[in-house]
Amino acid sequence: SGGAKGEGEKTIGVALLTRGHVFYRDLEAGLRSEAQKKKYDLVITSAEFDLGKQISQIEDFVTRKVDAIIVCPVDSRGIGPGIRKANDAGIPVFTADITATEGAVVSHIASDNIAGGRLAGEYLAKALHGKGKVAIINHPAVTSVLDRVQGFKEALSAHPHISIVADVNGQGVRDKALQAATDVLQAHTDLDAIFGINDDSALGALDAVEQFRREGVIIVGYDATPPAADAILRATALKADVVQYPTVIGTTTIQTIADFFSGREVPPIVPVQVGIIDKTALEKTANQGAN
Amino acid sequence: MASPLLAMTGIVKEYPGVRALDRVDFDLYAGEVHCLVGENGAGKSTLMKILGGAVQMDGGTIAIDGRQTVINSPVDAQRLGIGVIYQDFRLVDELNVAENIVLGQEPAGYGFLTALDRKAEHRRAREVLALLGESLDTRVSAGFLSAAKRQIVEIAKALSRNVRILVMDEPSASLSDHELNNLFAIIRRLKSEGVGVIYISHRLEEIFSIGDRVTILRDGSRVETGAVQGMDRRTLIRLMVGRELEQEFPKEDCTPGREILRVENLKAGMLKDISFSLREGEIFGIAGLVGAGRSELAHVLFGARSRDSGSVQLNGEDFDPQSPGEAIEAGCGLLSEDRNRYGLILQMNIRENVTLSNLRELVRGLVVDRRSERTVAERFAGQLKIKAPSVEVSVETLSGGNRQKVILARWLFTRSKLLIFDEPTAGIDVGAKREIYLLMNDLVRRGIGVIMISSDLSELLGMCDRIAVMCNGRITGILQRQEATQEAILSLATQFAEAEDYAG
Amino acid sequence: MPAERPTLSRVLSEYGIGAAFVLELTLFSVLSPHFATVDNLLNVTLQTSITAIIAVGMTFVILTAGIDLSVGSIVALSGVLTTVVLRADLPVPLAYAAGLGAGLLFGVLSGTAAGIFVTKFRITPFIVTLALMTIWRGTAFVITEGRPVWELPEGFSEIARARVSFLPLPTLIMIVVFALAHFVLTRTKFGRYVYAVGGNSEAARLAGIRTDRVLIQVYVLSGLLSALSGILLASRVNSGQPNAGLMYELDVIAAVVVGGTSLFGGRGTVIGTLIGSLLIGVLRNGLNLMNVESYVQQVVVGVVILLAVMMDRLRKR
Amino acid sequence: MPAERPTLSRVLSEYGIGAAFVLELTLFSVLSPHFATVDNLLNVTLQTSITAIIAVGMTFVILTAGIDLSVGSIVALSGVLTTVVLRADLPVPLAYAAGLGAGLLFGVLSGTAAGIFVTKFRITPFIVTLALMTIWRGTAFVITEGRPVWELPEGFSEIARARVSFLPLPTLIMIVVFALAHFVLTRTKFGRYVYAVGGNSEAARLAGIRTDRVLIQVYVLSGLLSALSGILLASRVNSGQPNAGLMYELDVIAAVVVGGTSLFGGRGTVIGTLIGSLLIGVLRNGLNLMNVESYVQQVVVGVVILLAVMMDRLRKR
Ligand SMILES: Nc1ncnc2c1ncn2[C@@H]1O[C@H](COP(=O)(O)OP(=O)(O)OP(=O)(O)O)[C@@H](O)[C@H]1O
Ligand SMILES: Nc1ncnc2c1ncn2[C@@H]1O[C@H](COP(=O)(O)OP(=O)(O)OP(=O)(O)O)[C@@H](O)[C@H]1O
Ligand SMILES: [Mg+2]
Ligand SMILES: [Mg+2]
Repeated sequence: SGGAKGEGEKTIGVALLTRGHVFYRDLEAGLRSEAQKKKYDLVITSAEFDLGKQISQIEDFVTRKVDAIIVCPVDSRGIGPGIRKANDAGIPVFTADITATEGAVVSHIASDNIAGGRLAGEYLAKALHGKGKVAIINHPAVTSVLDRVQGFKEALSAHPHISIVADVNGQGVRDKALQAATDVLQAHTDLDAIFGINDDSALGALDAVEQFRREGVIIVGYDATPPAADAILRATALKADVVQYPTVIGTTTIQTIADFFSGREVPPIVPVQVGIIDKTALEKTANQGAN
Repeated sequence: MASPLLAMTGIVKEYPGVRALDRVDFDLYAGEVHCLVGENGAGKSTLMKILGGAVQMDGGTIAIDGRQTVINSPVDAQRLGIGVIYQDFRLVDELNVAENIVLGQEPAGYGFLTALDRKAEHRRAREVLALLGESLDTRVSAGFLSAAKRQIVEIAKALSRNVRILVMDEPSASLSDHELNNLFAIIRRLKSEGVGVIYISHRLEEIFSIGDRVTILRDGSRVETGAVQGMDRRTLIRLMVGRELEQEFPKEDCTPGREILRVENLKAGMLKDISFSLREGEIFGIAGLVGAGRSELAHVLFGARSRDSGSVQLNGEDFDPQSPGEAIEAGCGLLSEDRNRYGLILQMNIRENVTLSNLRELVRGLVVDRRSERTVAERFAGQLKIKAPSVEVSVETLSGGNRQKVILARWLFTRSKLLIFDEPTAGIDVGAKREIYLLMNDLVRRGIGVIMISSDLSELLGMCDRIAVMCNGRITGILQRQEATQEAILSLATQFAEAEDYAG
Repeated sequence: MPAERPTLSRVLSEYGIGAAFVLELTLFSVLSPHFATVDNLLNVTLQTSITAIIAVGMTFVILTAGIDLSVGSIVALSGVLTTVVLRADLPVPLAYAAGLGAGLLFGVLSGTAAGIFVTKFRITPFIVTLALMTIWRGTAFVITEGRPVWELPEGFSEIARARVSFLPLPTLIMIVVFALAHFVLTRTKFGRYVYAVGGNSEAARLAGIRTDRVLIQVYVLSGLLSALSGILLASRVNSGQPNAGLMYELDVIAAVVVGGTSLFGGRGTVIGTLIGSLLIGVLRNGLNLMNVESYVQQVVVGVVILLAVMMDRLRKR
Repeated sequence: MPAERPTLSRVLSEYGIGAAFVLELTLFSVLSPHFATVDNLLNVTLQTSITAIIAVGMTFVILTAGIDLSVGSIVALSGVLTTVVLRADLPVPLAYAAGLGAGLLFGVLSGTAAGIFVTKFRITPFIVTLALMTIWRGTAFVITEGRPVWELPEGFSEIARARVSFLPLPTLIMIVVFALAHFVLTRTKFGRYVYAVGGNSEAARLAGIRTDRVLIQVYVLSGLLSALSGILLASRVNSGQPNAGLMYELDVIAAVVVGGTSLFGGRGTVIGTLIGSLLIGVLRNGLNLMNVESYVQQVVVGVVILLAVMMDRLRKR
């Protein structure tokens, strides 16, 4: 990099929320593969949940005079000043996964976290036949997670016989989630279900459930990463996962930018489907893949 | 007679397992030098720490000018015009000499944001040092100074304050005669200005040359207070140790054996052309003024500092240790002059400090044999009369002299063939000094070579077979026991001083 | 702590890390065309200002042989408090006075608490400030329920965006804070006492210094400057973020120590800290500009810090 | 470091924090019916074992007046290396030998590197291990591209799940590690040297101790134990997680310091560390059992740590 740019070659700055979670690895992979096709240069940085750092990274992009910026904001409002800086410099900004509420954004490409949480809640309610005790392995320091939990709780509120008996912080990583889930299982011998706010949380909970050999507890995860899908297929306690399609978010984002570069009009919001998958759904897609 | 400047009555201080002071009375008049003597651990420093506000007493009263006062902190003591030179140096290594000297006396006003006048500080520091006949560079950090220089800064620090009561707790322990004379001149001047001076020393001749009255402490109790004039050395010693002490320097003649150390044209740092040799069973003294390079020589021989050129042979083999560990393995030991900085591990207890350099000998299988370790420590503690409740107490709680004995014990336990003692008797009481000399006799008898660096000339003259004199990094002469006199040593010790000063 | 007029060459030789810093600047100038522009350099100072200001307080604390792990949480909670108060229905000038006041006052109170625990209860600073770190972080989350505080009065975000002539205001504040701190440390009684207490607290006490007071003061200073940074950060992101300042303690201590201040107290300078902060700030900026992958960046940052400090040590042999 | 037979009452009075720990146990037993069950208490020791094992190495390092910030990253990278090797197509016993060997060897190498930088280049341990912390973390992410390493051989997860009679294997390993460490510190030459170097390193050197060697050894020990923990953790979560062990350094140092070891070296015990680790582990467990909200938990943890240490200090007056 740094050399003279050829005709048509574009550089895009990417400010990720984190690179420590598989979801963002997939999103990044989507970005990369599509950018490679389009021959764009990607400059990928990660703020690791530090908003100040993320703004600095955007400032560095502005200094570098990149052709476009993709942000997965640490915080929807807080990223405003960074986006405005890019606006001032005339660099188009796109957000992926998490919206920005301030500053001018060309297009937002994401799945809806509240809706995803709702899906998880509805799935559990059905599986529990409207009755039972539920725990959340939470990581309430991140906006997208707060949204998931909000959607989850909304869905459950329609079922008066389901109660949320524990809400513990697993920090979104598998080892800490395992510890938190262990404590929950200790305290609630009659627990029926666990919602993990991402797959590391859900898999940590699964580790705990398996180590306790606790029959009958079901787990719903979020993100449908390969290890989680594998666990679902193996008929473990992890029964279902909310799927976002982070890779698709990634590729769609680059396609949207390509459209924008070529002068086409792009919509302000580009939705990427969310869904929930369980063993049956997974087996079906696997068969389709085989066909 | 007017009421005393200071009257301490019935002072009591307890430490776990020790009654450091037991109803001690002590007074001081303006314009007098009141000496305080006693064996190691008798309670001298503790009494002075109470006066300086460094520790709190458990009972008793203190009156100044006849008025009862309370001293709860060093700040209180300063306000009352009390200045203390503590036995264990209390310098801030990271501050320079001037900053250390004026520490705590920065100008008042505008609260803590008061701007400092650094030029004035250096000027003030140089003035005070000049009184002591010293021309130390005031910009050097205190951490770089040798023990003696630190002592001088410590004295300057106390002198720079306008005090009415000046306490000196063993100010002379690492000073040579030259500095001592300057110190005495100052004390006399202060006396004439009406300052009361409390002077603690284990070098009893100092008591007779500077003291007006003397108080003797033994085991935390006052034994006697009286005029120095009416007292002779023998009585003083008897009152201190509780019995007669025959022959202060019990030198035994011992026929030197093979040569064990040969130093040829050694150069290192400030050291130039050092050549000498040492034979089994010999006590080789090194004399010199402060900063002559004696300690540096010791460190170079011991592998704690690297050398530039020259050769050293130990037992006929080339000896160029790259670390103290190697030197110790080859049978060489060094007792360093600054016990607190370079000797003791203060957090450890007596037992652990004594055995530290020779643990190997106590290891059975994988473990350190605690029982024999304890036996060893107790044996030395007894032999050296270390005053402590047990060998399991932390050395932090020991008096200055007793700490010195611990470090001495460590080297006695290493079974070295060559022992270098740098100021071995600093802060050690007369009784214990004699024990140490007896031990040295014992060592030589076993064929060990001893190098003794000391600023106490009488000790060198009393104990050494030969005495090398150093000045500005060179050996200016080596005297046989018979030809060694105070005058001869002094003239060699100052031989190059002036010439080099001009040259530099 | 000699501090006669610091010329560039004096600074380089005395604050050893300076040479490494100059080398770094040179390298990035060669490697990236975007680096050595006025804009980018101002940009770096702006980015660095937040942690650099905290690093000043940390330098004082570390000089006394203490440590302050609570800085990052103070950043968060002071930002939250300021923004919460700003949202209250107060007339504009009063809202600002109350908001900024609340943030800074909190910093002072936290520092006072730390100082009192350290001096009066003799609890080691590491534990005291670690406890405060988790307490304030938790409080920030409890107050905000985990969501950022936003919809602030129009002008608030202007604080961090304002420029005084060409200098960003945070940069200017950073410069002023460093200049003052340098003066205080090298020229005033308080500064002298900070070194004395850190170098040998028993010696300082015996010299008549009220060491407890000095210690409390340094923690208050650290709290206050962290709160100031917290407010600047809140203005920069135009919101009160309960998770702001995460892990700042490590970044800040790293800057201070890279700058030559000893964790055992008594040795160090704020000029060193400034260079340490900038060295790390420039490194991040330069690597971003050069398009270094973020995982690889971590590796490179670690290696460079090690090399820089090593260069310093080898030169001082 | 007296270490005659430690009876319960001796432990309580000597390791001051012990009283606070007993109080904590009592309180939780009263407050939560789920707490004082054999199952839960074993659970706590299992959970604590990972950080407690690291804390043993950290105790050695801190006793020499050093610090090791790289432990959390070593946990991650050793777990990653072990699992990566396990996935390679090797016959089973060889795969295990190679996998575990790779993880542990990495810990030893990291510790050696730290020790060499600290002793030969005289770089302060804080900087050395901070640099290694970011370097190893970055490396773990580069190797895995940020994804967990999974699909491991069947038996791997059994390591952490195995029980020896009723004791979970990690708990047993923790007990063995503590017992050995206690023995080494109080009974062997090496232990004595660790205290000496931490108490006064120059005096220790002049007493003939090869201080550099001692320092390198403690960092190696810390690296090795961190790697051991990393492997146990990987087995527990049946995968190599590049983000494992985040922030462990603070948790571990907190446990060591709460347990009475001085950050300035020369003072401390592994029994104190064990109590410190358990005190914090039990606290987290108890609060989870009592369903305390996670934000509030943080506040409570901070307050309790402060109170516990304060209790210790007040009692020692
Ligand atoms: N902090 C302490 N804890 C326990 N015991 C102490 C403490 N400080 C002093 N002691 C004890 O008090 C006694 C008196 O000590 P002090 O230092 O006053 O002796 P000293 O007369 O000055 O001896 P020296 O001539 O060796 O300096 C000694 O037995 C010493 O061990
Ligand atoms: N390379 C050097 N060049 C110049 N001066 C040096 C050098 N190395 C050491 N010095 C200084 O020379 C002096 C020699 O000190 P040393 O401790 O060896 O003297 P000493 O005869 O033992 O006197 P003291 O009674 O002060 O211990 C010290 O002040 C030391 O700082
Ligand atoms: Mg004394
Ligand atoms: Mg000397």
